[in-house]
Amino acid sequence: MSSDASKPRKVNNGVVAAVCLAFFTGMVGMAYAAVPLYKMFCQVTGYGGTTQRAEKQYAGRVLDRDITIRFDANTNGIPWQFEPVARSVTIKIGETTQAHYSATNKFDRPITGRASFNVQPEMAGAYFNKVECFCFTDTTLKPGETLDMPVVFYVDPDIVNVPELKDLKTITLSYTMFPVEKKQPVASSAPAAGNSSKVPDSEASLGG
Amino acid sequence: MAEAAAHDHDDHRPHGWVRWVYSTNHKDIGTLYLIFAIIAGIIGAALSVAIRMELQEPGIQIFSGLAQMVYGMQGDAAIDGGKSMYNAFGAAHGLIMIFFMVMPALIGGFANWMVPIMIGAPDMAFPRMNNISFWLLPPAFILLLCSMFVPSAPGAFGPGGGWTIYPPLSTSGQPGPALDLAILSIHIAGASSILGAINFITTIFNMRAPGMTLHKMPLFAWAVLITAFLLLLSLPVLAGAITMLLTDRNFGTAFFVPDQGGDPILFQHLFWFFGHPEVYILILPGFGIVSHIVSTFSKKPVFGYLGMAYAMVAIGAVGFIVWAHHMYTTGLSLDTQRYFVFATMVIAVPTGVKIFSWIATMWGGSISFKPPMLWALGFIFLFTIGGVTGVQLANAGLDRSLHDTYFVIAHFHYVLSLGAVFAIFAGWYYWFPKMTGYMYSPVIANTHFWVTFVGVNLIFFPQHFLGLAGMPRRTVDYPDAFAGWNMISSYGSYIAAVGVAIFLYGVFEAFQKKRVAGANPWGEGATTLEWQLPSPPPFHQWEQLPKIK
Amino acid sequence: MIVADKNLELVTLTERQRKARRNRSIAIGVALAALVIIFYAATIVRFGHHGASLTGSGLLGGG
Amino acid sequence: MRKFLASAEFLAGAAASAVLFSSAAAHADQPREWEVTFQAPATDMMRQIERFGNYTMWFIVPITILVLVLLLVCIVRFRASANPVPSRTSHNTLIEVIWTVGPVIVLLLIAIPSFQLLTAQYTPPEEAKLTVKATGNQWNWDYEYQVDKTFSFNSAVLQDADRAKAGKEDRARYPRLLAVDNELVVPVNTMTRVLITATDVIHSFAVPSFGIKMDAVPGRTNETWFKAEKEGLYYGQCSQLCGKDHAFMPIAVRVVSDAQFKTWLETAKTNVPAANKALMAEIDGTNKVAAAGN
Repeated sequence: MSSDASKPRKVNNGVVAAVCLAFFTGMVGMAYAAVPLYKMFCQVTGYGGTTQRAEKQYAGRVLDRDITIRFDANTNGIPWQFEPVARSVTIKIGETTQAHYSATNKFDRPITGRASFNVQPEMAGAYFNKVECFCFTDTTLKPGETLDMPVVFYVDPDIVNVPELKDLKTITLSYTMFPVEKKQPVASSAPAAGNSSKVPDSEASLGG
Repeated sequence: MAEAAAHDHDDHRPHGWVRWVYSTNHKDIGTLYLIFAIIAGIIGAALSVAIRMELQEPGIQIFSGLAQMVYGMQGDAAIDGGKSMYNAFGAAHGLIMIFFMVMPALIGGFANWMVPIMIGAPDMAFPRMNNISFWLLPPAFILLLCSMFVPSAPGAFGPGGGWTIYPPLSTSGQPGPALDLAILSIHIAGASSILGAINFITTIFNMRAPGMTLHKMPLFAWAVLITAFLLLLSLPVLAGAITMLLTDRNFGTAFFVPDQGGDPILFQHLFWFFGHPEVYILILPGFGIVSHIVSTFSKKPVFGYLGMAYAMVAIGAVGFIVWAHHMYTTGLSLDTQRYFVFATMVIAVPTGVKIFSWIATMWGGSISFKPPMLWALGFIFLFTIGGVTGVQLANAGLDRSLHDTYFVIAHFHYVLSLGAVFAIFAGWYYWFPKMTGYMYSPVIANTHFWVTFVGVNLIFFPQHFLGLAGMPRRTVDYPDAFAGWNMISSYGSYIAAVGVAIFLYGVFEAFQKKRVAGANPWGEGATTLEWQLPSPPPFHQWEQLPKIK
Repeated sequence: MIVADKNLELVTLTERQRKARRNRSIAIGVALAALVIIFYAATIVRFGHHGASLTGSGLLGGG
Repeated sequence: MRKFLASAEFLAGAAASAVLFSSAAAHADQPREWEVTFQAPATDMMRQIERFGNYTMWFIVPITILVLVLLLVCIVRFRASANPVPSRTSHNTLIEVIWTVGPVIVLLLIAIPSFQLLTAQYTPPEEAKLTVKATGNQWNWDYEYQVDKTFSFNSAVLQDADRAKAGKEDRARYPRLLAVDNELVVPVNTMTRVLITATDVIHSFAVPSFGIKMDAVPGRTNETWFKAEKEGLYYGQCSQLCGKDHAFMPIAVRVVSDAQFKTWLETAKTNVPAANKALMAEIDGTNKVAAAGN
């Protein structure tokens, strides 16, 4: 648009093509460079990986109101028996309480597990304070070994000031136990082409 | 046309393939985009017809055969391969229609062609970047098509997680390279759109002719300006999200991996932070086109011009704070859902302003029902239907029953397939004479309209019923009770496919007959600057800038 | 919306005006590109840390 | 005349819309042929959802008709042959204010009951008496009964080959792609809490006639609840794309009387298939529905 001599224009077109190519490779490269760059960033700034725990050990006040905490346990790809010792406990709001989960390694080799957790209803999560818990910490169990896993928590009395939660009777605390393995990138375990792995219970439904 | 004479000596206009491959001319690039969009649209439509053929009856009819044909699978493997292939077709249909059909047609095609002309600029601000924008698209498209032929899950080919590529189905659920290719394809298409957006914003801010203030700017240019901002703000977030997805898949990171402290729902938040503005990206340029057409064929200026412009600004702005209405069933807390219900409903207000302003533009006018006007009228009515079902879906309480059913499919096809695509055809028939210099046959254009109108309504209206009855979306087979409406819907898609054939014949016929269109075939109603130029416009226009009073 | 006059008045930009317009274009373009890069980086940095949830990052308030 | 077809199409649509959300009189616990409405509600929550759906129709159908009528008036009155000289009006502040404020009012009228409905969905009226956990797998469900002695079983789509053995040959009662081998059994009129999670990818637990749909996300437990009012067999399907067999992981809930549930539960703690067989024999016996194989 700017230069109107025809000679430089030829050169410009070559430049356009080159930039095109460079940009294309650059974008692909950028996508792959993002991880190391991010890791470097984290190392320099210490950003990420901060766990959140209750800073206070106690709520400071206890209300004369009961609330039931239900405990739920899931295992995901780990051969452990993992369950709450008691299914539920009824406590006063604000009271600090200990509950227990138990985990048994049913496999013939030591296995390391790690749990994620969440609270339902979602809105109650902000008022459910864990003083001590095994979430996001690695635990190794020898074959047949059973471990008692305590959770210490209290329900923040401020919960009764929330209109949506003031009548809440039950909070469910749920853990999911995952195996900790040396993480293999998903894509490197690519399946062989055309190699069908059949899942039972899915075929005869084709009636139609 | 004095302007034309000054430009007849197109000395340095390149010829042959060099003109197209190296092109830095906004009109040539616009043409390339339009051709690309037509090709991608045909492929995307073919995928959807295959999906409708499969769903015409309960059971698995064609996809096991397709898997046999394409992937050479046999027996049960072919049935399994067929089921996965269906999912891949669904994902590819969505991605192609959004990234390779609607966006290239509206933004790459029409906006490239018309925005510089309309604002009195000689070309885009960065003509070479414009070239790059276009030429990133074919490799992106080829990557996506290639992904259909490489493994994803065991015994499956093609990216089968829907266009939304939610993890973990797009990570641990599909370890093969298909998803990597699809993600790279979206990355490249996204880069192309970001470059385009930068170009349009700069062009509209900086290249307007003297006297062309923002408040005098044609509505299509307004629409493109807002669209470009939406692209600029939302695409980097998508790019970030799919980069994280890519590293989760290939480098052992765990952004979205639950067992290592990641959060799969986080991807949905990031995706829809892009995804919701994206649907306005698809429809806003259509709003602009329809405004021009309604005004032109009513021989009246646009009613409430400023309101129209700022309604689009409002739609674009609010569009950024409503994303989680796509996620009501993921386990969002009550107060979060309440907020998103409220914010989503707000969008109906500026949208209503636009619909009523179009009607008010027609009111008191002297309306001629040329093909572009027919498509624009179809757009207004069908978009209204899609809009009101959108208001229903905005309510989380009701969405509980409708989410991920065919009701949602019906809703978004009414706003996009019937809305955006009708706007594209409206724009096509409006500007085709300007772009080519030839007039198409109005009979063919009208036939195209009516066949498409009947076809798409037959496809999508019954899908409301299927959704209410509870039929989940993205299923290759369905309980027999859903058979009736599915059959109607499939027949509709064959009719719509005939419509595509009529469209292509109409284009062919226009080039064959070479009826000369003239500078302004639409008469006194057509007032924007493009109608001041001959048809087709000279290779370089506005080397002397028009002065706007 | 602007109504173009049937007899358009045409103006020619001086070389200086063209240069200024070009420079302004580049400035706007570079600024926009910087925005894009910032948004891209911010997305990954802000949401990319392990254990992140939107509540944790404050995006969805205290819910 | 050109718009004639369009209007015919619309009238058909409007007529259909009018019945879109209205409750069918027939008892329906599974999708029906040519159905144009929600499945008949089996919980109070679904009835509320349906009522709100109907309520929204009172706004959106008239609005759609209004737009259509205005378009038709423009087409007839202001076509070039009828009105050769166009007006030049391009502003009218009053009308612009009206069509901005009008929709705001309509939205408020929709928003108020909408918020009530949403709040009701997250405010169970009473404490749950039974808690079951649904865990989505590719491509079946695990149901865990969190009673005094926790037990669980798997529920997968019923294979055609297994119909006779399971005594589920009646395809009207046990439809293809909806029937499962082991149903989720719950007592009638009992507040039931459902915890929902998944082991591999995201699934979604949905039962249309109960008005519930909740995603099953690995590493996270979601919660919903229902209180079924009528005994019967209710069907839903996985509602989040989960891979190859997404279409083949139905959800079947058998709502039974308190007594039946107690009997079933006692046996099921140790032997789920036997409990199911006994339950089916009893139900099909009392209902006098012929169930081959029993």
